[in-house]
Amino acid sequence: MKVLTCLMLVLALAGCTRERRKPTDVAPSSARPEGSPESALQPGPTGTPPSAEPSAVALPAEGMPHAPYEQSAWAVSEGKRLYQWYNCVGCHANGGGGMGPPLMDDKWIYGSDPIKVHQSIVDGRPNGMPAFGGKIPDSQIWQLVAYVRSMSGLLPKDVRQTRSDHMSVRPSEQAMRPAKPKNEAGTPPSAERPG
Amino acid sequence: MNLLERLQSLTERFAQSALETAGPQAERIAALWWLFFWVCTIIFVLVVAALVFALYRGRARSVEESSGPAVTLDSGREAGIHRKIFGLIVLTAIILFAFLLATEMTGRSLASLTSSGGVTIELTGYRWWWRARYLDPAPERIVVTANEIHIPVGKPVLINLYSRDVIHSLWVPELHGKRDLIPGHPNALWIQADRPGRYDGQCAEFCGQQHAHMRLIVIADPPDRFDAWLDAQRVTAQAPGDDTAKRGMEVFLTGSCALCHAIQGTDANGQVAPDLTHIASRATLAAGTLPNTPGHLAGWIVDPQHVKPGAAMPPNSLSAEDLQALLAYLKGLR
Amino acid sequence: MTTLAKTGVRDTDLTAAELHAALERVWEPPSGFIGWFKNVFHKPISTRFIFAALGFFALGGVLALLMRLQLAMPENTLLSPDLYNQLFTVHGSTMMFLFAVPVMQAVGLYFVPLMVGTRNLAFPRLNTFGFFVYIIGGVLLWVALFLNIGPDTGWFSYVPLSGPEYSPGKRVDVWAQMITFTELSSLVAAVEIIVTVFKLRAPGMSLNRIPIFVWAQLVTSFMVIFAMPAVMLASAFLAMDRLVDTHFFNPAEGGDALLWQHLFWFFGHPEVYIIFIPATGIVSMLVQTFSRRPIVGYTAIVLSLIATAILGFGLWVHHMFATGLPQLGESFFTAASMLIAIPSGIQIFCWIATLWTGRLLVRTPLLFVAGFIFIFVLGGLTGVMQASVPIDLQVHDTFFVVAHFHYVLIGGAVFPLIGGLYYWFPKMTGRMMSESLGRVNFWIFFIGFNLTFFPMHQLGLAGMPRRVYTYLPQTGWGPLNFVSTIGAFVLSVAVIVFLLNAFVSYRTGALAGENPWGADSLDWSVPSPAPSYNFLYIPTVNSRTPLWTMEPAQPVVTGMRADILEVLVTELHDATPDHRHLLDGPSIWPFLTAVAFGIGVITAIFTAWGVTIGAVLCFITLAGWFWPAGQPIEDTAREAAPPLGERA
Amino acid sequence: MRAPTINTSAAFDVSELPPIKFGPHATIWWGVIGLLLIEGTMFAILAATYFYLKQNFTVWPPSGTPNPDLFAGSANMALLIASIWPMRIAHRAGLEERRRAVFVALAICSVIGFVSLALRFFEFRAMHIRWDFNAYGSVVWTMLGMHTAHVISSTLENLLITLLMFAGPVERKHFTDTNANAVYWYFVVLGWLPIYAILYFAPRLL
Repeated sequence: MKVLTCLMLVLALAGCTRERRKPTDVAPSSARPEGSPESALQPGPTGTPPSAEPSAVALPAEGMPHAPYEQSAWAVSEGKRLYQWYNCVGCHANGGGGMGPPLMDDKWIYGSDPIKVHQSIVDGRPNGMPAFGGKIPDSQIWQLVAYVRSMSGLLPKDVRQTRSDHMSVRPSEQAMRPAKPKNEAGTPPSAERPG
Repeated sequence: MNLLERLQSLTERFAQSALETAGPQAERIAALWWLFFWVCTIIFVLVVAALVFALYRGRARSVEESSGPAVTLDSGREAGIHRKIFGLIVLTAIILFAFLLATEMTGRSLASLTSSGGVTIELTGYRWWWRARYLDPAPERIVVTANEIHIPVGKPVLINLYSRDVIHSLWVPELHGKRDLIPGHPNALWIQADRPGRYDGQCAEFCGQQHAHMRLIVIADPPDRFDAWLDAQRVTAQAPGDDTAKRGMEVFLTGSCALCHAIQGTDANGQVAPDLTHIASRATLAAGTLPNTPGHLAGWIVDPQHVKPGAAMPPNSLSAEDLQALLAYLKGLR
Repeated sequence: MTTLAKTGVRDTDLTAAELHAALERVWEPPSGFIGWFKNVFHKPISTRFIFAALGFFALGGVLALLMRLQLAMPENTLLSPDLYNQLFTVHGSTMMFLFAVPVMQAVGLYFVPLMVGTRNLAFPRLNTFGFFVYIIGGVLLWVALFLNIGPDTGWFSYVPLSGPEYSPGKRVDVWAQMITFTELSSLVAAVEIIVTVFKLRAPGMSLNRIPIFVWAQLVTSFMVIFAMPAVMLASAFLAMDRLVDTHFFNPAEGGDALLWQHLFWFFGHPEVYIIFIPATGIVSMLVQTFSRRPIVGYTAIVLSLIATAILGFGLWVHHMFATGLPQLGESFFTAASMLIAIPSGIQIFCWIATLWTGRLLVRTPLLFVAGFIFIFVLGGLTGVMQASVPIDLQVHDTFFVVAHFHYVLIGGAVFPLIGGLYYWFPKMTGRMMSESLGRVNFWIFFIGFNLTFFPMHQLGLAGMPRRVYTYLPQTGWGPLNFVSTIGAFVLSVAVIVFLLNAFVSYRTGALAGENPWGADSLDWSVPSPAPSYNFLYIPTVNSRTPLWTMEPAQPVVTGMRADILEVLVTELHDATPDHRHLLDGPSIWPFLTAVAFGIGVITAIFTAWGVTIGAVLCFITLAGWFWPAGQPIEDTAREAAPPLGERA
Repeated sequence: MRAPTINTSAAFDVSELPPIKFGPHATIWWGVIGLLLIEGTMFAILAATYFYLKQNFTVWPPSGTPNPDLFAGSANMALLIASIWPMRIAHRAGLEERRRAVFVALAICSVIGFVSLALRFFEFRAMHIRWDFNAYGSVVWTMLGMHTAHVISSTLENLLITLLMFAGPVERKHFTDTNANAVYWYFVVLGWLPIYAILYFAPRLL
């Protein structure tokens, strides 16, 4: 009986976080996370992000700010919505790439680590990736990070999205087979990329 | 009596009502409703009276020991009962047929309330707000607004209904019944207001977390005022007047606002949230949730999730000056 | 005396007391913890069904109270919208799928064998399987709610809201699979009841002598068979859309949001009658007993039930008037929806005529019948209003509709059910329920109910849509909502009084005896509580009201075996004895099969492999279920066949 | 006890009645009919869904998707219809309680079932579309899949009874099971007729 109660409790906790639909549990506004490893290539085209409160979002002690987002199907779906809303599709298309690099493949120019992806969105990257830091809340950036990583199957299957109510132009995120990320070291091979 | 008066006073304070109508469509439906209401009330009273009498009569004849049947059946009497029931059924059928006829007639007269060349509004449902476009053959004369539509008094208005996400349903009880907005199934509804005034409506099909706060304000204006309003809406946004407002415009354009919202005449061209070109002319904020006052607007900008948990608008932490500047700018968007 | 039996112990070999002892031995449910899972006898299984369904009713009621508290005042912040949405979805789903349909079927599974004069259902093991499948489905839904995975898209889960894009996570999948469980359970029970009524009736009970309650159960079971597949299929489509990217409901790829509504309401409207028809069956039994005369218009009532069932499949579109269908279609469905008032009218007139010409025994069950007629007529009339398209366009999806369906479901089903429980409590427990508490119970229930739901009519007309978690103060909806909330608490007091009455009476109620109400149907011919084997001798029947017209020398069936689980199979139409049939005894396999099925379906929430896993597990357990165990029995269907090489 | 009202002298004696009967006499037969009504409704609704979704397309199958290839489906149709013959033998033999004949005929039916499943694999490929491509793909895969599930379950049931006839302690009631099994198989075969017609010919003829 005790085992059962414990099991229920664990399940309850797991269920609670996994299905929580709380839009903002992180303070609004975003900045580059302090102490995150910095790439040699800094900053994005728009220059240093206009971060009003640089350390408003100190990383949680365990250093896993992405964890709650990457375990929540709801957060990933929000990321998917924002991916459309903030016009990520404009350059990256639905993951297949265009002006920007494809996101659904196994190549990661700046590394597939959530912190790195977060950094790419916050600070921007050369060759056209704008910086979103300071424009949108950090929670939304983490949602985008989670979604972007889910596109190539890096998140558990049960949080990745299935088809949306649009034309199906690519296999759904859930149908992607997780591919081992390449270029994990993060040497920016900007030369390899055509424009 | 006192209680009745109190109840009476209760019903008079409703902001919306399907029975206090303001247009021909709702009026005809209300007329049909009252026909049904009175006939059904009479039937109900008669049935309950029969039930009460039957119970009273049966109890008076009751014999207290509780074993076995206590009535000897007389076949002639039973046949009489059967005949009476048959008669009642015929009567029921006649009443139902009358109901059917009345329904059919009302349906036809509702379908006839149309016109050509009037105002056509394209209304699109989003979670959880409404985008309205006043159609015009000339693209530059198309008016885009949100959550508040104006219609001319006395003229049928065609509303084309679309949804970009889930199913919503348009319902302004004073003007007409519901019509669903269904993705993949364009719909249309003709409405008409015969009295000037403000008529509140709302989404009537459950559409997610903030279904409760997806209201639509319909303002019926006399034709000349309506035309004036429409002309005013066609003008692009007013340029900011003073420095504070200029600063506010900069905040709007460089911050996160412009990612989602559009203000005609500026670089802000976001298409996923309400158009704010004439925000200051609207009566409410957040799809009828808040009155449009500077205080509420400030609260809404800073912490929309407190007002409308789950809405798509994220919180914005602006410095006090930036916020004041932004408010000053938005206040000027009449 | 008859010819001596060839084999086994026949009832003719024994005295009544010996026969009782012998049958008790054979029909006794298995004991112990494991035995609980092996039980295949209809009364214990139905009792569990009824308990579980009432438990879910209470839980659903608690959710209703929470919602009423939230709505008591404008802009209340007791519940978050996210939680509120889960609560109303689970409330509706619980009441429809875990309470109303199962409880009606459970009462049927309990009393149909008793009323038709047999000893168990036709497929005892299947019944046990159905029960466990139901329990797994119910527990799934409620555990999910406590884990914050409660479905949140309403009990009819309209796509695209419930589709993959707008309902991420597993909440809706839980709902879809709960549907799979409960509908399977319901289908199983329907087949049970149909075959039991068709083949296991006592000699003499020709089709035109079946008690009306049994007719109602039979008609309902056929409705279940034709209605439930639609929702099982629809929920399967939904689950596939969400799990494996199918496009059934994706308009951009040729799918259709309205397809869901058609499929759902093709089930959903008959569902209402699936709940309501058994309730009218209860009412007919109660009216007959407490008027102490045969019911007026037996044939008319039976034909009404059948007509209701058929018409019930022709009016699903009246749930979709606001979707803007072509006018011609609308007229057809308006006519059909109004037409269904006629069979209901026939029944109501027949009941009132019976009461009118009867000599009433005024007891609690009769009060509930009177309350039922009052409330149901009101709910039915608002239903006629909504059959009219223009009126429906105004009141559709508002609190008016909420009021309407609570009038027809609580008034039309829960009142008769509670009345029926007062009526049959003595047969189930051997003791009478307290009459005085019963009357208190009725009046609190009746007043509380009307206080809760009557104001909702006005709220709907005043523009309050259903499924809103809060409302603005300027709408003016506050006071009536407050009244409604008070009513809801009064209503809950009535439920507590009922439970209290049942609990106290179970321990200290007056002993009932065989037939405390002087009723006419076979269930009242056996001792209270009914023995495990139901009938010492299978009875015979000579009229529609067998106990009232029983001859002094009414024959019974003899020659049945007393040492095995034997029942008498009769002909479909006139119930002449056909053959003796050995029923399956207790077994653990139905439970294991239900578990295997449960594992498969729940795994399928997360991966499509769940279907394969479930199929393999089910095959193994079903093989175990059907593989012969134990010694063959002479002179039964379980006689050993000759070895492979030889001919019989 | 109810001694006073029980009159065993005027009894209705059933001791001579047989302990087993087949066909519509047996409860199991009615149980299977109930099951078939459920399954039949399911297939009917599925077919209705097919035509409902068809309305949303201007061409059917949707442009870019060729008509389904006929070979595998037609072969399957022929095979399933042919299987009625051995199943009929098993059915009759069951009624006469001839164990060996049931065994042989059902063994043949089981083999046919597995061949049919193999053909079914090619039928999925013959549709030239995946289930996640569009609504047409979804509905044809679901229809095929649903029928395949029936072929699988029915074949496994055949196999189970074959094994039982061969090895198990066979009792007389198992011949009512073969009876019910045969009825179910007929349903699976006849159910394929409309589905075959819809899947392969609705795109060509309508």
